Amino acid sequence: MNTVDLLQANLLSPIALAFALGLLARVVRSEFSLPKDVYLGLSIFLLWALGLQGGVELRHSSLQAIAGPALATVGLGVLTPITTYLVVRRLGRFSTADSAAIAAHYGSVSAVTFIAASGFVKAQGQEAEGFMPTLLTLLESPGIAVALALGAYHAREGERPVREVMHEVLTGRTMVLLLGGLVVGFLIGDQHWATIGPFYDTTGAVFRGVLCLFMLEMGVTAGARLGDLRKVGGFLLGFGMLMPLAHGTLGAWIGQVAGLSVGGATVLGTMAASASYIAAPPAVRLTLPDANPTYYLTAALVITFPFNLLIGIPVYFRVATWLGGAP
Amino acid sequence: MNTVDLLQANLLSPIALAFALGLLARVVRSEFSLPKDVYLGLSIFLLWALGLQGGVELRHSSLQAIAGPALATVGLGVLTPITTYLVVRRLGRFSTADSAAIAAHYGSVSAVTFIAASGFVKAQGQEAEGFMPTLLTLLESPGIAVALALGAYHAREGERPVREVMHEVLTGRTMVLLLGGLVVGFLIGDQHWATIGPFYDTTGAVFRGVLCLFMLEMGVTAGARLGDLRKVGGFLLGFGMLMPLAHGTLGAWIGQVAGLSVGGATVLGTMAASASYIAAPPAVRLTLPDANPTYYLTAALVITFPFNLLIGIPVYFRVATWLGGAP
Amino acid sequence: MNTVDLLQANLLSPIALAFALGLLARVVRSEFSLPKDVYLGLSIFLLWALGLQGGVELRHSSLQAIAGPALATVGLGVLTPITTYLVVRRLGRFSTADSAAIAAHYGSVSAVTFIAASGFVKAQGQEAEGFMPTLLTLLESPGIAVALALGAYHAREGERPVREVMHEVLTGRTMVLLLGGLVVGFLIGDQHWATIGPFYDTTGAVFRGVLCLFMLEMGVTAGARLGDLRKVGGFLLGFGMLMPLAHGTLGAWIGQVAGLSVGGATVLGTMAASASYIAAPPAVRLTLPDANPTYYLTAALVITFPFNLLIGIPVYFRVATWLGGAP
Amino acid sequence: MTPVPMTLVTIIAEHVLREPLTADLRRLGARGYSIGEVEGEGTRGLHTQDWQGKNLRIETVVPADVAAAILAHLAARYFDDYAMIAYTSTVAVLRSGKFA
Amino acid sequence: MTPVPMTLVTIIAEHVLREPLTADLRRLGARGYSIGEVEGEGTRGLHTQDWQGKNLRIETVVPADVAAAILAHLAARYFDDYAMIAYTSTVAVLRSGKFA
Amino acid sequence: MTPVPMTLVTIIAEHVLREPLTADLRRLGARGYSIGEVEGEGTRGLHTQDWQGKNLRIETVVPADVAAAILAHLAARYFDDYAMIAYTSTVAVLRSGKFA
Ligand SMILES: Nc1ncnc2c1ncn2[C@@H]1O[C@H](COP(=O)(O)O)[C@@H](O)[C@H]1O
Ligand SMILES: Nc1ncnc2c1ncn2[C@@H]1O[C@H](COP(=O)(O)O)[C@@H](O)[C@H]1O
Ligand SMILES: Nc1ncnc2c1ncn2[C@@H]1O[C@H](COP(=O)(O)O)[C@@H](O)[C@H]1O
Ligand code: NA
Ligand code: NA
Ligand code: NA
Repeated sequence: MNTVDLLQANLLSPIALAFALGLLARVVRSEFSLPKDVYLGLSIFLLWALGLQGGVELRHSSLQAIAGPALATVGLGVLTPITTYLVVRRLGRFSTADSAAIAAHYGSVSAVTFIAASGFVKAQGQEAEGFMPTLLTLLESPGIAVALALGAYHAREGERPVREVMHEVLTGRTMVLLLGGLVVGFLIGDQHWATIGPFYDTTGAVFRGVLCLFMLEMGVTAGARLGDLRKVGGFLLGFGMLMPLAHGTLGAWIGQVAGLSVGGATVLGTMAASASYIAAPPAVRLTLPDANPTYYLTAALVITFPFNLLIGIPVYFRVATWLGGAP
Repeated sequence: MNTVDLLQANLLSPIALAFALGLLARVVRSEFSLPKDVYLGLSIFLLWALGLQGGVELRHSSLQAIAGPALATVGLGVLTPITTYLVVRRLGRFSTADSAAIAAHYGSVSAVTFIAASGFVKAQGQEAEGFMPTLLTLLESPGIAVALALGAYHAREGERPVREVMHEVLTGRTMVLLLGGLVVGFLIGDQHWATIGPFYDTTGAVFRGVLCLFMLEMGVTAGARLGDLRKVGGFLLGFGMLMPLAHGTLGAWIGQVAGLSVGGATVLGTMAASASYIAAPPAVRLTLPDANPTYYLTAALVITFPFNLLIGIPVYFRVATWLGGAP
Repeated sequence: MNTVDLLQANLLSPIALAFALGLLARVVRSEFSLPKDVYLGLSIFLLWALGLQGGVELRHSSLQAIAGPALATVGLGVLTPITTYLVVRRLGRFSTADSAAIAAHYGSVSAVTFIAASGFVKAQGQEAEGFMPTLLTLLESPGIAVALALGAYHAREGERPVREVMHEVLTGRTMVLLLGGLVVGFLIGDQHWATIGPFYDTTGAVFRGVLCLFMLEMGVTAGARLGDLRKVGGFLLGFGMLMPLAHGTLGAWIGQVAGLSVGGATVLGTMAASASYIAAPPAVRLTLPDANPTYYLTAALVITFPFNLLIGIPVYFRVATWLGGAP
Repeated sequence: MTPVPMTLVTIIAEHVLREPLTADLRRLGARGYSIGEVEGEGTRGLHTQDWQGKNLRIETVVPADVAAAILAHLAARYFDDYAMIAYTSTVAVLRSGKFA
Repeated sequence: MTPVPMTLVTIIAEHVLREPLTADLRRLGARGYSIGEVEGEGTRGLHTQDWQGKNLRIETVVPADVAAAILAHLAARYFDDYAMIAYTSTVAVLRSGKFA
Repeated sequence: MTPVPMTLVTIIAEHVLREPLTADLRRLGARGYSIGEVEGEGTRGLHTQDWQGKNLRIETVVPADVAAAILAHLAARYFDDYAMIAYTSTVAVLRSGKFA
C-alpha cells in the first residue's frame, strides 16, 4: 500500500468514523452524548484490557529484549516535554505557565492513540511487540513530572506542590489499570487468560466495539471544543500538527535503533507524538492555575488527537517502514 | 405454526419474559431498577448496533429495491399521525392538544418494537430486508412533525416554536445513532465490519442479551405507570390496542404492495403500529404543555408497547403471510 | 492437587488478583474507583446471568434431586444466624443489637463468593449441580429474617418493623434478579437460551471478565475500610475467619448428607460460610440502628469475604472431597 | 403576586433513610420535597456512603410550624443513631397555597 | 472585602425545561447559574422524572430586581403547565460585580 | 431545643479543587461538609466540566467567624485563577455543638 491508500484505509476505519460522527453531532448542535459514567466505564474496560493482555504477553518477552526499548521510552519521556517547552516558549512566545502546561500534555501519552496505532500496524500485517503496553505505562508520567518541574520555578507561593500532584498522577485511573493490569496479567499466565481472553482481547470484537463507542464520545467532546480553535491562534494550530510529526519521527527512529520491529517503532513513534488528555489536565490545572486550559486542551484534544488518528499514524508507519528498510 | 403457537412462542421469548419480570417487580413494590445511566448506555448500544449493521447491509441493496418501500414508509409517516389525530379527537373527544400529542407518539416509531419484530420474523425463517433500519430512520420524525404542526394551530403565544423542537428531534440520540450508524456502517463495509460484527450483530448473543436487560428496565418503567391505566379511561385502552391493529395491518399491506418480503412487510407493519416513547414525549411536552402526559405516555408505553410485543407482532406477521400468499 | 497447590492456584486467579489490586490501590491512596452506576450495572448483569442460567439448568433437575438439598439449605439459613448470634453475644460479649446485626450478615449469603466457589470447583473438574443458584436464592433471606427477629426483642419503640424491612429484602435487587432470572430461565428453555447463552454463560469469558471488573471495585471498597480493622478488635478478627470455617465445614457435610456431589457440597459449604454485604446491611441499619456498622461491615466485607475467597473455598473443597471419599 | 415567607428545611442524612424520612415529611404536613445526592463528612464518620450510596440532601418548603414539627421529630427520632444534620432558613415564594 | 447582599433564586422544575429556562435566565439578566439534579414529589404528581430524567434544581445568584423579574416570568410562563416550584432567599457574596 | 443561628457557606467550584477545598475547610474549622454536583455557566466560561467532571457544590454549616475566614481564604487563594463562586446565608440548627 502506498501512503495515499494507507490514509484512505485509515479514514474509513470504524474508530475514525465514529470519532467523526461524534464531532459532527456537535457541529449540528445535537445534545447527544454518552452518560459520563458509561464513558468512564468504557475507558476503564479499555485500559484494563490493555494492561491485562500486555501482562500476559510480557511473560513471553525476555528482559533483554525489553531493556533497550524501555530505556528509549524513558528517554523520550524526558526529552519530549523539554522540546515542547522550548518550542512553545521561544517560538510561540507563550507564558512560562502555558508552555509548561502544554509540555506536560505532549510529554505524556494518549492511550487511545496507542490503541489506534496498535490496531493500524496489525492491520498492515506488522504487529508490534507484546511488551508495548509496558512501554505505554513507562511513558505516562515522566513527561508530566518533567514539565511540572519546569513550571515549578514559576509557581507562586501556595500552589499545590508538584510532589503532591504527582502522587495523584502515579495513582490515577490510568496507572492503576495499566500497571495493575500488567502485573495481574503477568501473574495469571496463559491458562487463566484463556478463560477471560475472549472478553478482553485487544484485537477482538468486544474491545474494538467498545472502542468505537468510546471514540463516538471523544468526538462529541472534541466537537464541543471546536469553537476554541479560533481562540488558540495560528501558532498552536501549526504546533499541534508539526510537533507530533517531529516527535513521531524521532520516536520511530529511536525505536528502530533500540531494536523494535517496524510495528513496534510505529507505535513508539505514535506514543511520542501523542498528547495526554486524561492524566495531564487535572495535574496541570492544580499546579499551574494561571496556564490557560483553552490552550492545552484544544491543542491536545482538538488538534493533535485527530491529527494523529487520521494522518499521523500512517505517516509514522511509513517512516518506520522506511527506516526498517522495508518497501 | 398456527396463530396460537405463534403467540405462545412469542410470550415465552426472553425479551417478553424480561419485560414481564420488570413489570411484576413493580407490582410487588420492589425498588429494583437499572441505574438510569446504565439504561441509557444500553439503549445507545442497541441503536448504534442497529444503525451500523443496517448501514453494512444497505451496501448490498440496490437503490431501486429501496425506493418503493422508502416511499411507502414516508407515506405511513404522514398518514398515521392524521388517522390517530382524527380518531382521538372525533371519536375520543379529547382536546386538540391531547389529540395532537397522542398523534405525535403514534405517528413515530418505537425502535425496540422494531427490534422485537425483526427477531420474530427471523425466528420464523422469514428474515426482513437488510435496509429495514433505513426505513426505521425514515419513520422516526415525519409523524412527530405532522402531529406538532396539527397542534400548532392550537398553541398559545409564547410556546416553543415547533421548528426549534423539531431540531431537537432531528439531532436527538435516536437520530445520531441510527442515521449516523447507517452512514458509518455503509462506509466501513464488510471487511471492517468483520472486526466488530460479533459485538454488534443484531442477531448475536451480545445484542440479544443486552436487549433482555433493556426490556427488564422497560418493564419496570411500564410497571411504575400501571396505576395510570385507571386514569386514562376505557377509550384510550381500546384505542391503544385497536389503533395498532389498524396501522399494523395497513403497514403490512402497503409494505407488501411496495414489494417487501413477508418479513419486511411484517416489520413495516409493526413500525406503523408502534408508538414512540423516546423522541416524542419531550418534543410534545415542550410544544403542547397543556396536553396531559398521563394520556400519551400511558397509551404508548403501558398499552401499545406490550400489546405489540406480545400480540401485535404475531398478528402482523399472520397478515403479511396471508397477503403474501403464503400458508 | 494437594491443599497448598489448591491455595496457590486460587491466589493467582484473575478474580483474586483483581480484588488484591483494588485493595492495593486504596492502600497507596489512589482515588481510583468504578463509577457507582457502572458497578451496579455489573452486579445486575452477574446476578441476572446467574439466575437465568440457573433457571435453564433447573429444568434438567428432578424435583426429587432438589428436595433434600433445598431442605438442607433452609436448615442452614435458620441455623447459621443462631450460631452466629450465640458466638458473638456469649463469647464476644457484644451487645444484643450488634450480635443480631452480625448474625443477619452471616446467616445470609454472598453471591460473589458463591460464584467464586462455583468457578473453583469447576476448575477442579467437579462441577456443582445445576440447581445450585436455586439454593442460593433460598439462602438469601431466611437468615436475615431470623436474625432481625432475634434483635426485635431488643428493638426500641418506633424502630422500623421487621416485617416492613423484610419486604425490602424480599423484593430487593438480588431477589428480583436471582429469583426472577430462575423463573425466566426455566420458562424460556434451551432453545431460547442458545440465542443469549454466549452472553450470559456463567462459565464464559464475558461473565468472568465482568466478574474481574466487579472484584476490582470490591477490592477498592474493602480497601477503603481496611483502617477499620484496628477498630473492631481481636475477637471479630478471629471470628471472621473461624466462624466461616465452622459454617463451611458444617455446610459441606450437610450438603454431602443431603446427596450433593463434591462440587455441590463445596458450594453449599461456601454459601453457609459466606456473609452478605448487599442485602443485609441496609435491613440491619434500619431495624437495629444502634448496632455499630463498623463491626458488621468490616467483619463481612474486609475479613470474611477475602478469607473465603482466598482460603475458605479451597478448604471447604478439601473437606467435601474428604467426606465424599475422594482422594 | 407578592412573595410570602416560607421555611425551607434542609436535611442531610444517610441513604438508607430515604423511605422513612419521606414518609415522615408527608405525615408531618409537607406538601412536597426534593431529594438530591451529596457526599460528605461530619463528626460521626460512619463512611456510610461506601455501602449505602451517597447521602440524601432533602429539601422541603413548608410553613414555619410544620418546619418546627419536622425538626423536633428528626431530633427525637434520628439524631442519636444516624448520620444526619438538619437546618432551616426563610425563603420567599409566590404561591403560598402550594406549600400549606 | 465586605460581603454584599444578593438574591439567590432556586428553581425546581421538570427536566425538559432545561434549555428554555437557562435561556430565560440569561435573557432576564442572570450572569451565571448552576444546575443540579433532584428527585421529588409535589402536588402535581406527574411522575415526569420516569421518562424525562430527574428534576432540575437551578440556582442563580442575582441582584434583587433581576430575581423579581425571574420569579414573575416563571409564574406567568410556566407555573400553570409545568411541575415547578421557585423560591428566593438573601445571601451574602464578596464580589458583587460578578453577579450584576 | 431552641434553634440557634449558624452560617451556611455554599461554594461552587471546578471539580479539580475537591481535595484542596475540603482540606482548607477542615483546617479553617469546619466540622463537616457536604458535596453535590452541578453543571453551570458563569462569567469565566472555561467549559471546565467537559474534561474534569461537573462542578462541585460544597455546603458547610459553620459559626459566623469560621464562615468569614473561609470566604476570605477563598477570595485570596482561588477567586483569581479558578471558576468559583461562594456565598453565605444564615440558617437555624438545633444542635449548635455539632458545628462549632
Ligand atoms: N457542618 C456541616 N456542614 C455541612 N454538612 C455537614 C456538616 N456536618 C455533617 N454534614 C453532612 O451530614 C452527614 C452526616 O454527618 P455526621 O452525622 O456528623 O457524620 C455528613 O456526611 C455530611 O454530608
Ligand atoms: N414543598 C416543596 N418543597 C420542596 N420541593 C418541592 C415542593 N413541592 C414541589 N417540589 C418539587 O417540585 C417538583 C414539582 O412539584 P409539583 O409541581 O408540585 O408537582 C417536585 O417533583 C419536587 O421536586
Ligand atoms: N450567578 C451565579 N449563580 C449561580 N451559579 C453561578 C453564578 N455564576 C457562576 N456560577 C457557577 O460557578 C461556576 C463558575 O463560574 P465562573 O467562575 O463565573 O465561570 C459556574 O460554572 C456556575 O456553576
Ligand atoms: Na507524547
Ligand atoms: Na407508528
Ligand atoms: Na452464610
